[in-house]
Amino acid sequence: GSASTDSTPAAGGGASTQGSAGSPPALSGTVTVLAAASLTNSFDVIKTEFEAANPGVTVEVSYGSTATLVQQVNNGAPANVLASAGQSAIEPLQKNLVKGSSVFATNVLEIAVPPANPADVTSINDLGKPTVKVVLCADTVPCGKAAAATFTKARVVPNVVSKEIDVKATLAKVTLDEADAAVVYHSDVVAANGAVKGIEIPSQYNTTLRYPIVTLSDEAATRAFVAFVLSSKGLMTVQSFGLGAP
Amino acid sequence: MNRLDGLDAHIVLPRGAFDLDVNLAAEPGETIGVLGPNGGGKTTTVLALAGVLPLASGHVQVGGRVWDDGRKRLAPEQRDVGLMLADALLFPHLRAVDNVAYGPRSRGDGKAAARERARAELARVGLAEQGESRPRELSSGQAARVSLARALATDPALLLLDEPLAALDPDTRARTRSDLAGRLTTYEGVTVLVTHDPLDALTIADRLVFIEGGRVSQAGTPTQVLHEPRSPYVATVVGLNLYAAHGDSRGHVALDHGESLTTTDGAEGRVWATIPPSAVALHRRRPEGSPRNAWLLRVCDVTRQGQSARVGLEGALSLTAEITLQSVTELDLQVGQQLWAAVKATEVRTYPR
Amino acid sequence: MNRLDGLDAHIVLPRGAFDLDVNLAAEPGETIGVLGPNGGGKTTTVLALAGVLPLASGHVQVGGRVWDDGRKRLAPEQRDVGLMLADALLFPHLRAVDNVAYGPRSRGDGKAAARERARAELARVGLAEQGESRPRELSSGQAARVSLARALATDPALLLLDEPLAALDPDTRARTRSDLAGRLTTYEGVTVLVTHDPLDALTIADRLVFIEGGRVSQAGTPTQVLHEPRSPYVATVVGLNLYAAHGDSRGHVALDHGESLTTTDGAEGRVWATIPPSAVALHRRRPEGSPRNAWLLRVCDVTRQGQSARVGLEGALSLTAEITLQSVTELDLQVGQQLWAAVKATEVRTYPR
Amino acid sequence: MRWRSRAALGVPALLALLLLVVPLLALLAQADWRRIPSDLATPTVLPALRLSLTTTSITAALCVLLGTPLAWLLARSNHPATTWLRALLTVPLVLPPVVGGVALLLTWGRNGLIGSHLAPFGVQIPFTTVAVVLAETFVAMPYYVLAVEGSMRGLDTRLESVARTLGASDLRYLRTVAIPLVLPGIAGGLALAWARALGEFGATITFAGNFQGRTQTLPLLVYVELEGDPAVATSISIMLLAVSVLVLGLLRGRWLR
Amino acid sequence: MRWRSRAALGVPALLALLLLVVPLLALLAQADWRRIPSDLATPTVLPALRLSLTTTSITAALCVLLGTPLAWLLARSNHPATTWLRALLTVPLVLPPVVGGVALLLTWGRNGLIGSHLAPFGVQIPFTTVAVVLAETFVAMPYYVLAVEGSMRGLDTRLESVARTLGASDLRYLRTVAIPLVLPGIAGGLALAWARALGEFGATITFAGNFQGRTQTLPLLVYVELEGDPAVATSISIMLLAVSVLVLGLLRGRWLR
Ligand SMILES: Nc1ncnc2c1ncn2[C@@H]1O[C@H](COP(=O)(O)OP(=O)(O)OP(=O)(O)O)[C@@H](O)[C@H]1O
Ligand SMILES: Nc1ncnc2c1ncn2[C@@H]1O[C@H](COP(=O)(O)OP(=O)(O)OP(=O)(O)O)[C@@H](O)[C@H]1O
Ligand SMILES: [Mg+2]
Ligand SMILES: [Mg+2]
Repeated sequence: GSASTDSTPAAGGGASTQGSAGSPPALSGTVTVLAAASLTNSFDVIKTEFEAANPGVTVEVSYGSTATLVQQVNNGAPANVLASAGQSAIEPLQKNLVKGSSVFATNVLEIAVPPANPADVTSINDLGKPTVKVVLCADTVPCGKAAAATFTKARVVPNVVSKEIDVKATLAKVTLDEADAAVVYHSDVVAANGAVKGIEIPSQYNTTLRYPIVTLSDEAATRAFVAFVLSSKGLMTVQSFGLGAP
Repeated sequence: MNRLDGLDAHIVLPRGAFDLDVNLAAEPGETIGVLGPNGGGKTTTVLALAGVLPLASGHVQVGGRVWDDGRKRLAPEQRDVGLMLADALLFPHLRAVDNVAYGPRSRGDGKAAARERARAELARVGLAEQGESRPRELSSGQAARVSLARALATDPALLLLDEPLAALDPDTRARTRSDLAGRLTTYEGVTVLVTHDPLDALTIADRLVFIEGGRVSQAGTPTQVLHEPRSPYVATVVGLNLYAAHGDSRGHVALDHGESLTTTDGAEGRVWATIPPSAVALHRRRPEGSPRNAWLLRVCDVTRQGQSARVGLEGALSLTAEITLQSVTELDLQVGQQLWAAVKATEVRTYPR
Repeated sequence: MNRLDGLDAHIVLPRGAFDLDVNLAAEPGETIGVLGPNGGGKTTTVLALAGVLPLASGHVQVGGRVWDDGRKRLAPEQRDVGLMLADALLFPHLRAVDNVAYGPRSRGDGKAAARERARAELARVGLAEQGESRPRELSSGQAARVSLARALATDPALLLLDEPLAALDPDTRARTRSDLAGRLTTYEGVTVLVTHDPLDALTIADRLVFIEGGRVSQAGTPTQVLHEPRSPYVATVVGLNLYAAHGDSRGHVALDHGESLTTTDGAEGRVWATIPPSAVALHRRRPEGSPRNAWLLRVCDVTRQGQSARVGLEGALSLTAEITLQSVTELDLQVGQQLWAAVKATEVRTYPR
Repeated sequence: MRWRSRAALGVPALLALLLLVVPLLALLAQADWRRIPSDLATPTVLPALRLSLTTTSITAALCVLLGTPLAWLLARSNHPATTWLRALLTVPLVLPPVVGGVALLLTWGRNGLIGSHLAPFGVQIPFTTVAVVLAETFVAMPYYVLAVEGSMRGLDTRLESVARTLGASDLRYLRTVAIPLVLPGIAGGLALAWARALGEFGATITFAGNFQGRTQTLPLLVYVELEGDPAVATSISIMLLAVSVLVLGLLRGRWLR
Repeated sequence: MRWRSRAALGVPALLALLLLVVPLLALLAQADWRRIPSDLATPTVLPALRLSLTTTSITAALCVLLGTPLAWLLARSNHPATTWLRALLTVPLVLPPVVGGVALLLTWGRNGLIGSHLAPFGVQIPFTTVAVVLAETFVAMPYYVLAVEGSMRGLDTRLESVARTLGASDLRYLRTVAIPLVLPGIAGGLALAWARALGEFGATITFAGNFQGRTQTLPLLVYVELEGDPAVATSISIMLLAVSVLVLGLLRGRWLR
């Protein structure tokens, strides 16, 4: 078990002021991190870097959909840190479990089309054509909420054939060439690595999504890990995978 | 010996529309032969004794132990009972010898001892060689003999055999019948042998019980039953013509169905009257002389039986005659023919109903 | 009629370690009685005729149609065959009448016609009342009769009955046997009747075929078989003592097992010798006078059979005697006792092997 | 002796029951029962319920119509290849649901093995209710086929011999004897398959998408609501349980002993 | 006649086969076979494979040890409640997998029905390999129990009568006669349950999390890789198929006809 209760009160939002590594008392223990599936690549790197800097600490990361992660925390799963894609997803989190929360990245929406672009989509306005099959995230999911806001602002009514339960499923419809276009995050287009083509959405319509990292316990190692993510090194790592600065 | 040491049972149990209510009793070492028409309740009786079917009321007591008395009921495995049903019901995945060893093993014997016992039992039913065979490799008759060996291998206090010889060919049946009879003479428990074959019953059983329609229609020693059948079914089994009748003091017997007989026997009131088939003489013309009973009847059925023939006759009364094959030729017997049947008054036996 | 219109079959088929090779032939309307010890191959023969087991070689031809000749093989449903196995094998979810109507329905009859036919067949086996019963509500004997009715309801060109009467009680068996015999006289196809009961065979069959160890050990009319059994098994079935022997012109018969007999019959060379059990007289002292054959033998087995008793004797030769119950009492017969058995030379029959 | 025998059977059976039933009780215990009626009045629930019941019914019918003959042919075949075919049929159970959905897209999608031949006729399967049925059939039919095949192998082959000599063809024997006799097996297999189809999620979301009234079945709705209001998701799940227990209880009560 | 009978059976059976097998073929056809060896050499694959095989084996053992007695007791019970109990056992199949995971958290989590009594002893179940086994057992055991119960109901009850008069207790009869005779049913049920456990995803990720080497089974790895490199995900899926067909083929070849 990694969860031993520390009586020291939480450091609140001040975590970002702490310096990285190098503090004399060597840290030890395990930090259990729950991270949104879309953070897989970046957090794999952060885990390696943090463990290299703190040889006594083991970081264990579990990736899943944010809703699943929130359920786990609410139902007493022993986690120390939760990194979510979007603020709204962590709203159901029981407040008494949250020891601290900071934004560590942002993301913007982007249109993804198959590399061949069969429907000839060039701008968000093209998504209003009845011949273009569009998939979006479900309205309850952060990317779905954001997309809905964007379409409202752009005054476009898309021909939606499916509202997928998460970004991954949304993107898959385009990579498999079943849908003509999808609205996903910029980072997803980057991660797809050429399997889809990205088409930017102008910033006046776009919605910015903030990624919070939530501290769930007070051990030193946990605090150090959160601080590491929020350090410039951590932020750079995250941004190298297509996310924006907080 | 005390009856309580043997079998004392009163079995009451409904089975769908059918209900059974029979008493059975036997002393240790005795064999009860149970006979009866199809659907009479024989198998049901056997299953109730084994504890497989629960009694509705009544009791079962064997060897001084109460197996069932309404309050307490022993499970089949707590009863010291051996059961063999009409189907062999061998455990299909076990070799013959392991089928037979199953009982001794279940009752705590070691593997080697149980197998040794099993081999001995198999040898007794003439299957010493088949020990390693799987049930599906055995013919139906061999399977039945393995099943018999299995039921005998636990030396039960009550041995229940439901038509154990039904599937055997005549040769093996005769052999197994005498094996079985021999085995039972040294066996100290009670045997209940259900059978359709009167020969089995007469040669093996000490007492016979006939179950018809869920009730005991007759019970007694083979001699009693042979001489004084008390139901049409029993009469057929022992091979006598039987009539329900009313006798008076002058040897006049009025059959319930209408005809009348003359007898030298003196039972009065409600009686059973019997005529042995061999006492029926058949004639083409009305016989003259001594026979006091004679009827013109129609031949409805002739079956040859070894050196003689059984002739079924219908008319004023139903009568079976047993005549020699020679007579068959002389009479030029044919189904549908009218013949005179004559019976001497001395051959008609009557006894109270 | 031409043999080709009846049954002409040569069945060769291996079954595990066992292999079968038998010829069967019959004219239309004939009944072949098939007898044999357990595991002899009777059921296998029946299944091969039905088309359920494939022939390895040989042929089956019925009513002028080729059912199987190595090149072309008809499926069971294409053969005009009726099958009844030892187990009743009723379709458990169908009422009795629907079981019987199954064949007519499958062969294209309308529902009403099939049911009417079924009711008629049920009535013929004495189950007019049980038409609406479910198989599990029938006793084993009733079930067997429904199964018989079902096999008869399609008027097959070849009727295969595998121990059809085995599960019936003696009363019903006698009735069904004469029903069956009556039915078969008007039936125009060929019947193959497998049975263990010599009475069935003798009263119903026109020809008997004995199958032992997968081969025909004897075939012939009941009379031929009754008088000249050609294997120990057949002799047991027909109730004769049989010995393989060597005869010379002076009436001297040397048994292959050592003893010798005197006969008035004249067959010479390799012969079979028979002695009817009823021709064996038993004496406490060596008999004087006419009997030319006499041996001191040990009683090993006594079974009562109706009005007489069969006595098994062992010693220089094995011999079965049939004596009256009176004689049993006079001799004070007991198992293990030594007795003189005498047989007149006129009673010993010999015929070439 | 009897007591020991009972304990030896009863204790593990009880443990098994606990493993399976306690989580359900926990779910029920945690639900806010007063909220359930209003949760279920959400306008998305009724279309999803209707869609779930329709598609699973069609799936069940497909299982019976297509799966029964397949089970029968498998049951009577003794060819060694049958073993491997049967193993292959188990694969849809093993496939991670999302991969199953991808496989279906690769088959029925507009560039798929079969779908590319349908596209010229204007037939598009993904994102339609047909896709939901295909996905459910893909995951559920193996259960049906395997269960029914098992029961069919248990039939006494002599019954078939008798039926055939009575003039029944394969088909007639199957229809009049084999199927009636394995009815409990069929009902059991159908129950399994139906339940599996009702709970189907991964392949459906991947292949058919999530569109209200057309492809949004109850499990998809539950998932979507988990992101929104987990309490609503629990309420819907409990209704899903209730529906399935009711249907299965009635089905079994009627067709099984 | 015979031809019609064959078509009437063969055509639907072929359709059923197509529905089930073509998607698998599509998956195989689309895979880049040259990449598979290198994809499988990814360091995350071997731990996931090992974990999948370990946990599904334990699950299979639990099914046999606990599920068999439960199936037996259900099979011989004629109580009307049995019907409903059986319907209840089917619920884990219907439950959307994520909800199943939540139910398991509510049972075994720190505040759960059972978990709260374990916590004082320092026993934490979520996020451990034990949790993976519990999740797999929860979804897989119903298949086993229902399949085995079905076969057990098919036993000739007269065999039991005979065995019991020979002195066998319930337990001994079960061990020496019933189980050997329903071995094909047990193997079939085990195959179903094992396959279901091997493919289990939703309940595992929710209840046990997705930790490499500890709770990341093959389906979870496929999920993660779908995010990273979808081609790797396909390669792993194909390996999963191969493993399951191999294991099931051998199991069936050995224990079933
Ligand atoms: N499982 C059952 N449910 C309802 N009734 C039954 C059942 N089994 C038998 N019966 C009925 O009980 C009666 C007695 O059957 P039982 O098997 O005891 O007869 P039996 O004397 O053994 O007949 P047989 O000589 O044919 O074996 C029959 O009338 C039958 O209809
Ligand atoms: N399924 C089988 N596989 C292998 N051998 C078998 C099979 N069935 C029967 N046999 C063998 O075939 C032989 C003939 O069996 P069959 O059932 O034809 O004998 P039968 O004459 O009908 O015997 P019974 O009088 O006991 O019914 C037997 O020796 C048996 O061992
Ligand atoms: Mg009976
Ligand atoms: Mg036979």
